[in-house]
Parts: sequence; C-alpha cells; structure tokens
Amino acid sequence: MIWKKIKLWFHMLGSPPTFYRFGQVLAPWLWGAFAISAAIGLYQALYVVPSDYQQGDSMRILYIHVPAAWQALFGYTVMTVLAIIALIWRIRMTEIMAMACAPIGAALTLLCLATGSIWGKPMWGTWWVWDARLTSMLVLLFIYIGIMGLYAAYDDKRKGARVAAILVLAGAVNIPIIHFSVDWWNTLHQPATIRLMGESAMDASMLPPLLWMVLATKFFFGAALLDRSRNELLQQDRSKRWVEQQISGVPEQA
Amino acid sequence: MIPELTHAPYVWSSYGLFAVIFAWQFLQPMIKRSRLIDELKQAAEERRAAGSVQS
Amino acid sequence: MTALIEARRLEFHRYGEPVFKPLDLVLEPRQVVVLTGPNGVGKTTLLRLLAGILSPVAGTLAIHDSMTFVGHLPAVKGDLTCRENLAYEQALGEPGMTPAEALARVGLAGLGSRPGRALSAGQKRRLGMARLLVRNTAIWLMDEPYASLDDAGCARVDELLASQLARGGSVILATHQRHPALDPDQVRNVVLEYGSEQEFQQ
Amino acid sequence: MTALIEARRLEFHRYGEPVFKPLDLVLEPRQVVVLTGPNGVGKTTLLRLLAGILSPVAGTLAIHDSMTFVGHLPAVKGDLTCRENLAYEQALGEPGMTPAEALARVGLAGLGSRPGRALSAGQKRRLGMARLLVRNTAIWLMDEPYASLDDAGCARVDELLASQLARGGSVILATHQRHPALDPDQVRNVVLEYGSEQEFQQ
Amino acid sequence: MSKPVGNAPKALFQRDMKLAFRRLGESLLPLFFLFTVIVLIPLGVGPGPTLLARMAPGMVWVAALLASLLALEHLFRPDLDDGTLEQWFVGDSGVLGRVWARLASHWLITGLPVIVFSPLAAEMLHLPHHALGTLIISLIIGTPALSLIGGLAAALTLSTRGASVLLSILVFPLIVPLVIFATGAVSMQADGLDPTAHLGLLGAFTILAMTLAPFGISAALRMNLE
Amino acid sequence: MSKPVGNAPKALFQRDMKLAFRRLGESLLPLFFLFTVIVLIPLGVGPGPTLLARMAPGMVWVAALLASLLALEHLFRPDLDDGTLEQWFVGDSGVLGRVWARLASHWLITGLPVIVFSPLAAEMLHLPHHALGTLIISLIIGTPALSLIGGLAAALTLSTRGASVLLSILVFPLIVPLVIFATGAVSMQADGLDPTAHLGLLGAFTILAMTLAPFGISAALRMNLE
Ligand code: HEM
Ligand SMILES: Nc1ncnc2c1ncn2[C@@H]1O[C@H](COP(=O)(O)OP(=O)(O)OP(=O)(O)O)[C@@H](O)[C@H]1O
Ligand SMILES: Nc1ncnc2c1ncn2[C@@H]1O[C@H](COP(=O)(O)OP(=O)(O)OP(=O)(O)O)[C@@H](O)[C@H]1O
Ligand SMILES: [Mg+2]
Ligand SMILES: [Mg+2]
Repeated sequence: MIWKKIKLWFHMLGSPPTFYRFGQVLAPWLWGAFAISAAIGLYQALYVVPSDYQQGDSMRILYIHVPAAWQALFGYTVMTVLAIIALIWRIRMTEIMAMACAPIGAALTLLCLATGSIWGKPMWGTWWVWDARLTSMLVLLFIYIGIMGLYAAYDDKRKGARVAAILVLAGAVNIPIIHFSVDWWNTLHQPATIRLMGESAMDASMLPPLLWMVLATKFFFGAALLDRSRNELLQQDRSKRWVEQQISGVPEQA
Repeated sequence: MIPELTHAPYVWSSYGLFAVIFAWQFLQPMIKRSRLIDELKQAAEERRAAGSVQS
Repeated sequence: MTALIEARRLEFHRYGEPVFKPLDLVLEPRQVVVLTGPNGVGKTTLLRLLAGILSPVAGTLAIHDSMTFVGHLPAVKGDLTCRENLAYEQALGEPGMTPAEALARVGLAGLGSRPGRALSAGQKRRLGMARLLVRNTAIWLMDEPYASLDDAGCARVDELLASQLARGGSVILATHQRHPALDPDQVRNVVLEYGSEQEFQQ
Repeated sequence: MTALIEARRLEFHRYGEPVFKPLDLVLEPRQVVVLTGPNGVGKTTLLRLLAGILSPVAGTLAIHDSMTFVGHLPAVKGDLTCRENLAYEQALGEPGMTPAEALARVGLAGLGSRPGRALSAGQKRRLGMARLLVRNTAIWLMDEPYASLDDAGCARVDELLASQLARGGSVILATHQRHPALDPDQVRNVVLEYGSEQEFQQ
Repeated sequence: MSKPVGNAPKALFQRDMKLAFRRLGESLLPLFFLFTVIVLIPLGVGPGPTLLARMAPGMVWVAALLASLLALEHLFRPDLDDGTLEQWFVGDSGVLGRVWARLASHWLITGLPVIVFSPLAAEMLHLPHHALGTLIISLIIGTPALSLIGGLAAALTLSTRGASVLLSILVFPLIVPLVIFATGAVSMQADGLDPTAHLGLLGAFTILAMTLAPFGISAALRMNLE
Repeated sequence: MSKPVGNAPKALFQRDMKLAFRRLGESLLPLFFLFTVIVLIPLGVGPGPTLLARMAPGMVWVAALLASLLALEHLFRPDLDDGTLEQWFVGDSGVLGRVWARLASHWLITGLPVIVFSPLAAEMLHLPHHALGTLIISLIIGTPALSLIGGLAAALTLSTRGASVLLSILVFPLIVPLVIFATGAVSMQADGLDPTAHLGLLGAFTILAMTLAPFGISAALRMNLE
C-alpha cells in the first residue's frame, strides 16, 4: 500500500534528530542552488532580455513579480498538504513544517503585492485598485498572517499547530480564487498569458529568465522551510536529550 | 556597468525589494538559530555545573 | 457483572508535564469512588477526562454507559429560570424526574421560576445537583458536591448518592473536607498524587 | 475600645420580603464573627451589606474602618497572572505584603506567572485570600473561606485569621461545615434566620 | 449507550432562542447597526440616486457582515465561562448537531433580520427594483456562510488571549471573497447582466463552508477546552 | 478611613490597559473594522473616487461606531461575572472615579485608534484634503460621546429586568443623531460649507453626555448588583 510507505517515510523523517541532521545537510545545498539560479535569472532579466516596445523596461519587474506570486501560491499548497497530514496522522514534524511555511509564504506574498503595485503605477497609473486579483492576493497575505497569529497565540505549540492547521485548510479556498480571479472578473490585471509549456502569448525570448527565477524561488522556499522548521524544533525540544547532544557534539554552522 | 533603463526607479525598487526580502528570509532564521544554540549551550553548561544532566 | 468505566495507566499532561501519577481506575455498578488529594493535584482534570471532555495523553479509557457531569461550575444559564435550566437538561437524553420533583428533592421547592443568577451559592450547587435527577444516567461524575452546602444540603447529597446506588447506578466524586456517609463497602477511596514536583510542595 | 462595625436592626428585602430577621451586629477589634445559617438565609447578602455593595432597606449601619471583601467569586481576572492580579489589588489602597510574599503565604509559591483562569478551584480560592494580604485593612469580610480547600488550605486560613487578630484587625466570615480553630473568646457566632417563610422549609 | 442524543441539538436551539429574547437589548444590536449604516450612508453621500444605487449591494452586505461579526464573540465564549460548553462533550452526545444548532440560532439573530429588512434598505438606497430579487437571493445564499465562517473563527480563537483581534484577522480574509461574489452578482443584475455565474460561485462557497466548517468548529472547540 | 482611595481609578485604568494589551492588543480591533469597511465598500461600490470621497466620512464614522459597539459588551459584563465589579462598591471607594477610568480605557481602545488612522482612511477613500481636519475634529469631539452613551446602555443591559432592557433600547438610538451631526459636518466642509454649527451641536451633545452619563452608569451598575 502506497500510503503505508509514505506514512512510514514520514515517520522516519519524523524523528526530530533525523530531521534536524537531514536539514543541516540539505539546507546549504538548497541555498547554493538558489544563489546560482537566481544569479543567472537576474542577469538575463536585467541584461539579456530586450526591453518591451510599449512597456519599456518596466516589464522587467515581471521577473520578480511573477515568480514571487507563483511561489506564494505554491507555498500555500505545500502548507495545505502538510496540514492535512498533520491533522490525520498527527506527525509532529509535519505540524512544525506546516507552521514554518506561513512566514515564508507571507514574505513572498508581500513581495508580489509590493512589486505588483510598483508595476501598477506606470502601467495603470495607480498604486492600487480594488480589483479581484489584487484583493484576493491581499486576502492571502491576511490568511498567512492569521495563521501565524493563531499559532503564536497558544502556549502549547502542538495544540496551536493543530488549531492553526484547521485554518490552513479553510484558507485554501482562496488559492483557486486568486488564480482564476482574472477570468471570473474583468480586472485591470492581465489574464494568464504565460504558458511554461506549449504556446505562450509571451515572446519566447522573455521566457528563460522567468524559468530561472521560478526555479530559484523554489529552491529558496525549500531552504528557508528547512531552516525555520529546525529552529522551531530546537525551540520546542530545548530540554530534550538529543538537542543536548546536537549542540554539545556536532558543531553548528552560523 | 549598470544598464540604463526607462522606469528605472520602479524596476530598481522592485529588484531591491526582492533582495531585501530574500536576504531577510535567509538571515532571520540563521540569526535566531545561532542565538538559540548559544542559549542552549549555556543552559547545558549550567546543568553540568549543577552536576545533574537531565534528559 | 461488568465494569462501567475502565481506565488503565491514564495520563494527562499540561505544559509538557504529567498532571497526576498514571492512574488505574475501575468503576463497578453500585459503587461510589471518592477522589481525594491536595488542591491542584488533578481531580477535576481526571473527572473531565472520564467525562470525555479531555482526551487522555497516554493510557486507555473505556466508558460503557451514559453519564452526567456536574463540575465546579453548575453549568446553568443565569438568564434562565431554574425550571427552564432543568427542562433543557432533561431534553438532552433519557429523561428522569420532572424538574419540579428534582427541585423539591434538592430543597429548592418554590424557587423554580427564579433566574439562575438570582440564587445563593448553595442554591446554585443544589440546582447543579438537580441536573443529575432530571436525567437518567448510569454514571454520575460530581466535582466537590458538598462545597458551600449547609448540613441539610450535605445530607441530601448523601441521600441522592444512596438512591443512585439503589437503582444500580454508580458515582465518581471528588471531595475535600466531607466524605459521603455510606455503607463503607460500597465506597472506594482513590488518592491522587502530583505527577511532577510542585514548587509549592517544598 | 470602639467598635469597627455597628449594625442595628439591619434589614434587606428581596421580592418585597425581608431576607433575614432584623439583625444587630457589633464587631470589636481582635474579634472574629462567624455567620452561619442554612443556604439562602442571607449570609452573603449580609456580608455585601456590610461591605457597602448593598444598601440596607431598614436599620442603621456604621462602618468605622477600612475593609476588604472576598466573596464567593475570588474577584480575579482570568487573563491576568496571579502576580498581576495582586499587584492591582495592592494599588487600590494602603499596601500590605508584596504579591510574592502573599502568594507564598497562601501556598501558591511558583504559580505567580500563571494566568488566573489556569488555576484549579482551590488555587483560585487561595488567590482570593491572598488579596487580603496584599492590602492592609482593619476589617476582613470573607464568604466561605474554607470552601473547596484541602486540609492544608483550611489550616492556612486559620493561620491568616490568627495573624489578622494579632495585628489588631477583625474578621467577619460566613461558613458552613468547617469553623475557625481559634481561641473561643475571640470568636463570636451569629446564626441568621429566614426573614420570611420559605416554601422549601416545609 | 442508553442515551438518545437526537434531540440534544433541538433542545440547545430552543434554549438559545429563549436566551436571545431574554437579552433582547443585545440581540437587537446587529439590527440597530444595520439601520445606522443605511441611514448614515445616504446622509453622507447625498441623495444622488445613481450613486446610492451603485452602493446599495455593498452597503447591505457590509451591514450583514458586520452584524454577524458583532455577535461572534458571544457565540461560544459565555458557554465556555459558565461551564455549559464542556457539557457538549460529555459522554458520546453528538457535538456536531449542537454546533449546527448554535450556528442556526446565530444566523437567525444576525442573518435573517438583515434579509428581512433588505428590501427596505434597497428602497432607501434606490436600488433598481429588478435587482432586489438578486440581492435577497445573494443574502439568503450568502449569510449562512457568514455564520459558518465566523463560527469557525470564533472557535479557533476561543481560549486565546487576543481573541477579538485575532477573530477579525481570521474572519476578514475568509469573508471578503464571499462579499465579492455577492455584491458582484447584484451589481451585474443592476447593470442588466446575468448574475447566475456569480450566484453559482456564491452557492459553491456556502456549500463548501457547510461541508467543512462544522467539523472544523467542533474540532477547534474540543482543542480549546483542554 | 485609613484607605487612600485616590489611586483606585488609576489602578483600575492601568489594569484595564494591561488587560487590553494582554489580549494581544484589543486596541487593534477598531483598526480592523476601519480596514474591513474601507476594503469592502469599494468592492461593493466599485472604485469610483468621487463616490468614495462622498462616503468617506460616513465610512470612518461607521467604523468608529462599530468598534465602540463591539467593545461595549465587554465593558462591564466580564467584571460582573468574575466578581470584580462588586468590588468597586466595597467600602467608600469612589465609584464615579472608576466609571470614568473604565470609560477612558474604552475610549482609548476603540476611539483613539480610529482617530489616529482616520487620515490614512481618508486618503484611501479619496476624501478631499481640506475636509480631513473637520473629520478628525468631529471624531475627537464625538467618539467620547460614543463611549459615554454606549457605556450607559451597557450598564442598563447588564440586568435582565425588562425595564432596563427597554431603557437600553431607548438609549442606543441617541447615538444616531450624534453620528449624523458628525458626518454632516464633514460633508459640509467637503462641499465648501461652514461646518461649525454642526460641530457645535456635536460638542453640546458630548458635554451633555459627560455630565449625565457617569451618574446614570454608576446608578445602573449598583442596581444590577442587588
Ligand atoms: C498589487 C498589484 C498586483 C498583484 C497583487 C498581482 C498579483 C499577481 C498574481 C497573484 C499573479 C499569479 C497569478 C497566477 O498565476 O495564478 C500574477 C501574475 C502576473 N501579473 Fe500580477 N499582480 C499585480 C500587479 C500586476 C501588474 C501592474 C502587472 C503588469 C502590468 C502584472 C502582470 C502580471 C503578469 C504578466 C502575470 C503572469 C500572468 C500569467 O501568465 O499567469 N501584475 N500577478
Ligand atoms: N485550564 C487550565 N490550564 C492550565 N492549567 C490548568 C488548567 N486547569 C487546571 N490547571 C492546572 O492543572 C492542575 C490540576 O488542576 P485541577 O483543577 O484538576 O486540580 P484539582 O485537583 O481539581 O484541584 P482542586 O481541589 O483545587 O479543585 C493544577 O495545577 C492547575 O493549576
Ligand atoms: N442577585 C440576586 N437576586 C435575587 N435574589 C437573590 C440574589 N442573590 C441571592 N438571592 C436570594 O437571596 C437569598 C439570600 O441569598 P444569599 O446568597 O445571601 O444566601 P447565603 O446565606 O449566602 O446562602 P449560601 O449559604 O448558599 O451562600 C436567597 O434566597 C437567594 O435566593
Ligand atoms: Mg477541582
Ligand atoms: Mg453565600
């Protein structure tokens, strides 16, 4: 049974010390991968791609805006999956990881909102309009914040994580709304133009840097997620023996 | 050789924000962990000093 | 005859610490279990575990029959009259006495149309007890039934306990100063102990 | 020496009926007055009259010194920690002990930073008592100080009473089962009686 | 297992209603608020019918939302304090049923009045008559979701300290999409477009809430009683 | 009489503040309403600046009103339930002082934040800049009256006696003219008219409330303790 395998794997990773060391090894690599892909992506975005004939160079914002937006949405999806596992199997690591997703996702959402409205000024002549896409994205930010707040409001962290997990599921409704908002309502915001595979309405020369940046944000998310989860783990297990051995035995970078 | 861009302030502020936010997301956990580990190390020291290593 | 409640190595944790020492508890029919122990040892916590309000952190718990729980708070609405409160309680499950009868049994005859908040401390406790009577459940869980009752009230509690035993029911109650005046071999005393060192013990 | 409280033919009415029989009460320094009587006879009502929360319907009442009232409800905020609750109480008037000392005296050492709502029933009562200690008032009004306290707790209450007498203060308390263990000629018992026929008396 | 639990929710519902009437003053607050908003806005805007008409759906919906928000803090808190909430979980008595009962009474007190008075409001705000039907339908479909989602938020924050703030932080984002659908539908109708698509989305949203929220609520309540 | 009661109100005020912020900054609550309103209205109305501008004063005041109303239920009820309210009357400790302290904290938590953020709100709603001053003044003069009248109503609703419930239902509507004056003043200013008359009425209203409400409140509170 496939589920059995998955659950088993989770439990294996679920042992705090294992996870801690796992993260300790993996995180630096992810950060490295992020640095490289981001470097390539940014270079191409700023120097290689020709400036747009009508938007001018302002369209270069796309290479920040869109990856941030997509990762913000994808990050929430990841968090949702983790939350479901946490609620069903009560695996502690998934509780912790789900909660660690929130701040990262919030940051990405913030970046999307900020770059978006910066882009909006030259394109639409205003920083902000209350159209569906923009609003629903703002809502996503609030959901992320709500999750963080709820988790923080409980002294007993496991309890807090499970309560917040319920909220995660509830908030998942918003993700499709964000994505399809441009189709459901006539918004200022442009409709989906980019097809990563197949015929894209976008000029081919503009695609590579976008792909690099999207890749970079993925690596970034993984790395940050590992880091934060490990911190939370340390925080919670501060009085456990394995932590004692960790910090006294293996010297910690940073 | 910074490229000459139209809408330069918009573009640069966006890329700047990207840099800031990502750096923040990288540094904050890092700093927090090092602080945490120092704390725990000290606590462990004290416990050893007290002679009772609790599990 | 089969047990009504079986608890094995029951535990509940707060702030990561066990509240009371792991507990084995078996409640047979026609039996009163009296929980004692210092303030804050976990009597209320245990009763809420047995009632199903809390779920055990460790150990097994099996409940084999219906129960009513009367906690420190009488769980009555101050805005409703005594009668209304009992009528609500009665509608929850298999009905027992009528509210009027129950009120008389606990010595609140004539106060049926008083709003709950207009009762004295002891009268509130009595109203809480009356909740046991309007329902027909095999297990009673009572948290300090004697608290702030006068002697007559305490005697009534003992009556109620006796009648519950007589009709084949059982009771688990927590108490401090006064203990039920019942035939000793129907009563079992259980003393709880702190699960972890408490600073105020030194 | 002069009386701290003088009440003559004191009455309070509810639903047009006198709650308890007209009452004469004089509280002298270094004296404990113990109010007893069946549930609902009016002990709490009387204490609240003396405290000034209620105003008498008939009779005269003279209060000659400062007082603290600990009722059935401990009058602490569940969201504030024990220490914060006591700090507030202390700021109300002439300060007595520090919150930390008071907590130790009532056996709550180490729970100072617990939020009030996370206390057990007995611990709440103890916190209520601690309110008496952080203030420096000549008269203590206590409503059922022994309720839901364990034996150690009850002993502490007696200690507190003794210390209050020792420093020249006085106490009026209402109680049911347990009476203060004090030198008898410092204690005066007052038994209240229903002011009107109660249906549940028949 | 001798206890028939079937009628527990009914009993709870009836008791809640009784209590609501005992506390008439507090029960009327939402309605009172609705009126204030509807009286107030035209005053601010001045009697430009077209302007008002465009605002009407938004206004009514904001009133509905805030009315239901007003009552949220009291959805479970009093029961937590007087010990009646923990009674829900005693034995194997169905908690879900009681959650439904409680939500129903909340809706009756906050949602229904808004629906009943919405024609009046629409009239005062000069909403085109052909749009009134859509407004009412959107309210009928939408307000239950307000109660469901609000209830979830209330349950999640029940025993936390920051209850009220947290509550609004949680409710706000979950509710906004709902209001977008609803007001969107009405304005479209007003502009002579076909609102069924929006109403469909609204319905989907509500059904989703109905299927998920109650479980979330009862889970959250139990977690908060620990 | 050895007890210096002078500092009791101060202590109460400080404790209330601590409670407010212990509850994760209940002070944020009104901001969320302000925000909710400011976000939702344009959604319903569509982002037409002129339209928004006309509604701005009403919106801000609705937010203030709602914040104030929502906090009302917590003004005395919790203290009644946990027995801290009756402590106000023990001995000859000044009750009026504490009533004032409680009202002050209520205003600080509900009124002040709205005032502080009203410029932001005005900006988002495109209120003409020359009207902003009047808006703020109207808030400064008016919000205390909200707390006072609301407090009276809250004190009256405490008891379940039909009479006082009725009274509270009578008291609430007093708030409506208040809000009308206030928004009226702002819109006049926005339209280039002279708002002083309205502001004057507003001030008179507030002063009246200040002189009467506290006595009414302490009387009502005592009544509820019997
Ligand atoms: C605050 C304002 C903005 C916000 C919150 C925002 C949000 C988003 C989001 C969430 C996405 C991802 C949608 C998805 O794939 O599901 C997105 C994509 C995109 N945004 Fe924005 N955006 C904003 C402003 C802008 C502006 C001003 C422009 C350009 C004029 C723009 C151009 C794009 C483009 C081209 C995409 C990719 C569309 C696709 O192919 O999926 N956005 N935006
Ligand atoms: N809601 C709560 N949150 C956190 N801790 C709690 C909570 N309720 C009780 N406690 C703590 O758990 C322990 C057990 O509490 P419990 O009420 O079960 O004691 P108890 O035996 O009933 O005491 P008492 O005899 O005073 O009623 C106490 O130390 C108390 O401080
Ligand atoms: N708030 C109230 N409103 C109306 N009647 C009340 C109120 N409080 C108490 N009573 C009634 O007044 C009488 C006296 O109440 P009181 O609380 O003084 O009795 P008590 O002697 O303290 O009883 P107990 O020993 O149970 O505490 C009782 O009959 C009670 O029903
Ligand atoms: Mg207890
Ligand atoms: Mg009493």
